[in-house]
Amino acid sequence: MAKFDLQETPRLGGYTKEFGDSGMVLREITELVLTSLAMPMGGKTKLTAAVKDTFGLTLPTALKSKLSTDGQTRLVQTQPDQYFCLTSKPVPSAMASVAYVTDQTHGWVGLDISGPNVREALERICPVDLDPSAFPVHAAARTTMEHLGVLIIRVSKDQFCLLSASSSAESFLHAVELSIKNVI
Amino acid sequence: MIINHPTLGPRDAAEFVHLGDATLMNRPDWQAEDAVEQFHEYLYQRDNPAGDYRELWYHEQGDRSWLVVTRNTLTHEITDVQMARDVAMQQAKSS
Amino acid sequence: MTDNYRLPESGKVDRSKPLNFSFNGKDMVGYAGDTLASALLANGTRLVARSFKYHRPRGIFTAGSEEPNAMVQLRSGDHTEPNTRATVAELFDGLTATSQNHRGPLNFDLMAVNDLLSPFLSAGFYYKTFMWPRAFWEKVYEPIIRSAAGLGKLSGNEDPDQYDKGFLHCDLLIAGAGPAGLSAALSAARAGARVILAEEDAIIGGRLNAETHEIAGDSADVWAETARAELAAMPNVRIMTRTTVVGAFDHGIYSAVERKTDHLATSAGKPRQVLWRIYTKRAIVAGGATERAVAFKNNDRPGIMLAGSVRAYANRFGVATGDAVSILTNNDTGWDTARDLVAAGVNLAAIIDTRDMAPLHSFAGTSIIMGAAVADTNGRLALSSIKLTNGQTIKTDCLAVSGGWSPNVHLTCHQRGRPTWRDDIAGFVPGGELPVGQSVAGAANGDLSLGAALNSGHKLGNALAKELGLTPTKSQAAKAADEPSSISAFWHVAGEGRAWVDLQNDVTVKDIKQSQAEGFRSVEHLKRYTTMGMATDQGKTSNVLGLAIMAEATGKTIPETGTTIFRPPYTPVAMGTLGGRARGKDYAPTRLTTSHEWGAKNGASFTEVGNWMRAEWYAKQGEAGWRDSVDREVIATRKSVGICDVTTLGKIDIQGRDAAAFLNLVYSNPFLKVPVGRVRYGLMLREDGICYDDGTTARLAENHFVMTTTTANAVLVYRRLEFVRQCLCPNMDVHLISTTDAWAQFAVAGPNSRALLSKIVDDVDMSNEGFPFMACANVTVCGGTPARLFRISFSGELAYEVAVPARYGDSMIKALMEAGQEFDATPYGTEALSVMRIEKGHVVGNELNGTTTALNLGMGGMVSVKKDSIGSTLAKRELMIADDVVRLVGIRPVDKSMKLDAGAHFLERGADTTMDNDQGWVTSVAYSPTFGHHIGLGFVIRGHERHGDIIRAWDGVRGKDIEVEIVSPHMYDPEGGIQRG
Amino acid sequence: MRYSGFQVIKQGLTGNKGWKPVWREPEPKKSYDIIIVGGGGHGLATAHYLAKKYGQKNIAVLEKGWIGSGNIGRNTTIVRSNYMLEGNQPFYEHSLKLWESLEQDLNYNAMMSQRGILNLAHSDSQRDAMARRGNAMLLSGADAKLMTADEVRKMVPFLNFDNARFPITAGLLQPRAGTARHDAVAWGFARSADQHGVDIIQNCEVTGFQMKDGKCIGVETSKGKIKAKKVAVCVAGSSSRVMEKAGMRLPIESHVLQAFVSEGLKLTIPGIVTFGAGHLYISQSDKGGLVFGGDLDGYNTYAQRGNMPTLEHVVEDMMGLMPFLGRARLLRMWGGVMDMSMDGSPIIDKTHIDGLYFNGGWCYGGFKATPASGDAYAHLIATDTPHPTATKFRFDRFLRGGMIDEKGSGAQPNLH
Repeated sequence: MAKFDLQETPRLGGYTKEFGDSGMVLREITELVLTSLAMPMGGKTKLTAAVKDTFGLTLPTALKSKLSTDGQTRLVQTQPDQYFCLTSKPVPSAMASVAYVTDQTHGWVGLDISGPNVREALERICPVDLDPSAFPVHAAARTTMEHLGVLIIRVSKDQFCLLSASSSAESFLHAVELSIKNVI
Repeated sequence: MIINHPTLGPRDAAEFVHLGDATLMNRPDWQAEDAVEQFHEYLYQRDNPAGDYRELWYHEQGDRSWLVVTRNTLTHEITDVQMARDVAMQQAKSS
Repeated sequence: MTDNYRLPESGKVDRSKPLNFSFNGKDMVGYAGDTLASALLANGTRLVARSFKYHRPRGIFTAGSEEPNAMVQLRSGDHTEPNTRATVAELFDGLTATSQNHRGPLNFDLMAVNDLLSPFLSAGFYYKTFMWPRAFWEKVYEPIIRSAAGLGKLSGNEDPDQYDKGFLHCDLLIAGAGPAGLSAALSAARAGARVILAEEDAIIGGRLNAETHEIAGDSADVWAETARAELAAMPNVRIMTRTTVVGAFDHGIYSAVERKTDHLATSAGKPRQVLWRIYTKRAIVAGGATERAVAFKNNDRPGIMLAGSVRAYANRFGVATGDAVSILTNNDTGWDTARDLVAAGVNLAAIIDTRDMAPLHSFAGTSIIMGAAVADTNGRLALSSIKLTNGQTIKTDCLAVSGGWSPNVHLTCHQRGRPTWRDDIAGFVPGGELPVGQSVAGAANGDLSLGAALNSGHKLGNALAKELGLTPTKSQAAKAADEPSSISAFWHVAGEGRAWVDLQNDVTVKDIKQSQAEGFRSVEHLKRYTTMGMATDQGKTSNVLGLAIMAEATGKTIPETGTTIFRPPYTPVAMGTLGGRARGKDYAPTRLTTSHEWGAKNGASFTEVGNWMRAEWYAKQGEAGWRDSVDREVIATRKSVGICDVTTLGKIDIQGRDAAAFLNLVYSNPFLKVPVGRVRYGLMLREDGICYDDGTTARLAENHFVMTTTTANAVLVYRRLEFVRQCLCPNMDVHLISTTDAWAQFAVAGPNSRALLSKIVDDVDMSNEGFPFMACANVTVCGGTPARLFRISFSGELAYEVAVPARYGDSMIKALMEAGQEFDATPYGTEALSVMRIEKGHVVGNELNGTTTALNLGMGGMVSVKKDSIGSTLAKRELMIADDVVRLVGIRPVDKSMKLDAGAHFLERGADTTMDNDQGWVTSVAYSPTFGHHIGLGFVIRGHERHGDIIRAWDGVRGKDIEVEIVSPHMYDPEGGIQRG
Repeated sequence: MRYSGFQVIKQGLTGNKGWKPVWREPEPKKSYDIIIVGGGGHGLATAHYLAKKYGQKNIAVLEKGWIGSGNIGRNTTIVRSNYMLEGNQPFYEHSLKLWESLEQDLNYNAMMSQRGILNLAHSDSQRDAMARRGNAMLLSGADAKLMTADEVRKMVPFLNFDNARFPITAGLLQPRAGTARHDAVAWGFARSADQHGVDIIQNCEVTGFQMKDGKCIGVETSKGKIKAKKVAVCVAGSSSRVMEKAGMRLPIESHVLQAFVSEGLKLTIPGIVTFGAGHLYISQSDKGGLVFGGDLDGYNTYAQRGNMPTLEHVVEDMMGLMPFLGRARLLRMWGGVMDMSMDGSPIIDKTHIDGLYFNGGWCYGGFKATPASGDAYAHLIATDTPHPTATKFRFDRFLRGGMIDEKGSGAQPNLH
């Protein structure tokens, strides 16, 4: 039997770009494993304990993501009773005993945007208030940018992680790129 | 418009989809003798008030929650926003 | 021409930066800081435009965005911009402008014949004539009207500029950076509020730039600059000049337009303008006031201007608006203008004050006439003299008119707030209910003195900061003169002849009186009948005047007559700006499947399906047209094996202890007992019993299902499922998540599909027993890559769908093609897919069109009556289950060479082509290479009983009328043996 | 006074001082045979036809504000009969025919301009649905032309054909469709009704119905009680509010539809164009303004104003389809309250209360229906039987499953 090897292709081919000397950098996040954990009805205690054991984290509340101390795991509440787990490797299969687990890695494309004009660029497409007083580091929100659903997380003062549907990755990249170009 | 989401705070209504009267949560009993009449009342007939109106919005570009929003149809003032699921659970409990 | 009307010293223009520009081809020079209007006036250009209806010569009337007259065609070529007010167009080097709305040269407009015909063109004349003969309207009358109507011209080519949008958030938005706005910004920002200060002008200061004042013991300029600097240094303040707040919307959302490059010769690839959506907790309208005119005979000639604007040209731009300026006023501000003009060195011919009182001042060499007004004016293309009501004639080339000031209440009306009348200032002030969170400061609120404006702004800034939970500082409002300006209302000079009210639309006092006489007496009727206030300035300088004249005509007071409200936008907004980035291919996002690149390299042509791009067919060299490709793909699939990317179907992961019960409610057919490892076709109804969507749902584990939806309905079905989950079944343990984009899914169909997939799928018994029709499983492929395998068939062939995580999709299509090489595996697109599903009698959106029931579709039996499901109750209504409802049928042409078309209606042979004889319609057609002729699907009344009947497919819009035979919709392998084999 | 070119010249030569009021301003009588509640386009048209065509006398129209101040005064003026379903198409075609002779009927120039409406298709299935619609139009005696992409391009070359996200694949043209000067329609009907003896009473709000033995015998108004043998409600935008006073709930929700107009421009769009991949319809008025609109805002409201997202969507559609309009400017926007019915089609019917009639639920298609609505309603009021073209516009169609749902959106008014 012939052997067919399947290769993984990042949705944007590992895109990365520095915008002249503006200090603005845009990069596809290719290394991310994304898992949805849905909390079974009445299963909060168990899930909380498992998350604590596995990642050393408490369950996040809306709008505020939790980052593990080793920086390897970020948990975001995406829906009531639903959490996205952003990790560098697949979550332990034992999570399936405390949550309904759905691998979302391939459904999303991630962009890392950073630099001094990051707020100016994002205010062209993002309806959420990104002022540090309203959207501090680790804040997270699902919203819409240029007709696309986006999960936005503030990684640091001038750096954001943007996640959007993978099938429209090119359109999403274009929207963010253009926002940077329009303000530098 | 701005909808003050119970857990996410004020969000642009453009993130939401509007469905209609919150009475759409009160689906009639399919086994009732006059089930067709009841479903007709439920699906088609509206109070359509000029004033406070309880209505359903869906946070499609957000946390996917359905909300019961009390909004004045004359002024657009929103006086109450609840998670529809909580409302539905309350109703289920009390019925 | 030289700028010989430039005053020697005054003004804020930068005389070290001369700028060349041209108007109607004539080269002129202005300075940085000029508007086109100020530069034209400096060059002595008076006549700049023609009016809308009578084509009267018109000049520059104001110095701001309220301008009704001086509209020009700005720039040239594809950049040309019609109806641009010369009074707000900032001068740049190389600016070109031309006048608009005339035939022949501006100073000899042939259309001015309308002016001579004006007795026959009074208010509403067109409602009373042009009716005979009837056919003449479109052919004669309307073309003439249409060619005369309109103002400027578009280039006809795509707008070459880019635009953008954005979102801003603040505690307090202040619209207007005049004294009140600045003062409010200072007090609120000092208290710590996040403030956005938006100013329409290029510079801040508002009327301070146009007038001469002292604030806090210093020149007002110095105060404004100090205030600006203090605000600019605060991190919580954003000052936005060239930014007009154009609309006040619900819940504190304002829209504003920022002009980014309009003051530059080129936009250099950056957005020309940005539309901002500003989310505010509070807002202050500090937009000042607009001066209005007085109506008298021939009050529209070039050279007749608003007094405050004449003052602005002198003070801000250093321009004399005439060699001998006169002033007509009914209030004290006319005298302020006089003072400033004299101080700036302008020759002041006369002051005419309609009030019978002692002069407020005297000026050497200036006649002062109290208790009189202007009765008529002279000058064909520009004002040369005026005649007063006392009979006196004065030579003058500029008449500065002040009929009082109207507070700029516009933003307070955008949610239908109704302004209220104040006799003491003879103007409307904001009244009724303001938009929530909105307050008004300064002249916009009727505080017409500088001191009052500074005070009200300061107080309001503090008060709003306090409302926001902040602590105001102890700072004081800046001090300035606070004497109220006195006014005695004076609207129009009675007499024969035309006295203009709305300059742009040529509405005169006579028109208003005629409107009154004909019964159009409410403000709304007046506006609609005369078109008053409907011009591009929305009647900023004319509405109050018109209302006052109507009040007089009806013998009522102004408040009794009505009020005047304004709608968004405050000033007109370019469509490009409102459209933002939605241009060309960026109109909507594009979704691509993971085999897109591979397909593009392999001859695929793509079609839009929602936002998705899907391969329609894969052309091969030598194929003459698309039909060749599609026929080949169908035949290859039916004969051997074909591969189709079906990623675009919606996929929803459904998990939970109650997942089966949940599906049992949302699907009309039973789902409780679907075994693990099996797929079931599901039919989903709306609550009204109409079919909504269909698809297959696979049970991967006891509590885990994967639903597929149609491509078009994926989002809608997901929304509906969440509704059922949260609102109808809140106590069910069930969770949904979309996985549409997570999986790349391929249909592998045809007799060799099993053999092909056996080479790809790891360790699965692919035999009919091991993996039968409607089986599903989590598997691995190609040596360990996780995958899902479903044995389902849309084509009617032995077929599978295999899904891999999306990033493997590109690799997977290549692997499938490679593994299929020995079977001549053929990729097929949506067209071949469509042909095969029509052959098989599967329905898609053409049949599931939102009006058809399960009964119509021949699936009535799928609506279980033994359980509750969405739609099952109302599906039982009498007219939906009547005998004579339409049923899905297959059709084929009697003459097999004939082509069928969808959209044709069914008629009996010999029947008249009338609606009464309508029997149904054709929903889908295809050329079937399998059968060698066209086939189709359609709905026919009682169609299920009529297999074998001949009926007509009448297609009037295509000029066709074809006899077809009604057959079963399941034309290919009706027993289904092939797909189960 | 008869209107004519001669009259305009005669009056012009005498200083335009001889024009007479277009309608009287009578005080209400104590009773009428027929009271029409609502002085909008449909109400005034009903009065006109009752008096002129159905020979009824002693009629009053009661209007709470000024006549023509509802949706007849705030719409995008499109007149067409490009409907598909049996229940609709003949009615709208009847309406279009009435439009075609309206000016002569009314002696008032409403500037009905048959400049054609072109609906664009952007996919094959959209084209096929248009063919089905076009054929239905032909079957009911209307005109329709299915156009290929090339024919569309020849007709309206200014559309975006070369760089469109959703390319144009076909078009459905109704040449006889057009626009009319909306206010003039109301004024023309009012003038004619008035001339036929109808009392038009402005600033007279109906505050309740007088009932006796389960029968409606008159109305209570801000100007006192008025008796009537028949009371016919025709108050688009306020239907639920008014019918609530008679204890009725309706299959109607109130929604806002925004409309927009640009600054005046030299002629740039000769006919009416609708975009099939979004929500946009656009035409140019005789005055030069681009008149356009799109979808509902989507939420229930009685406020006559909308919000930004809809405006932006509509203009995004415009810029996607007609990027040459980038430098034209939006001048004014406004909102009208629409009676959105549960299937997108109207109701002209008797109520279960004797003597009380209802006309409403026109969604955003009311303007084009004005004459036929007036005719059909007048027919119903005068004869107590539905007009032959309006037999399906009944209340009970929802209970019986006879929805007339052109769009196939189901019982969700904001989708129609």
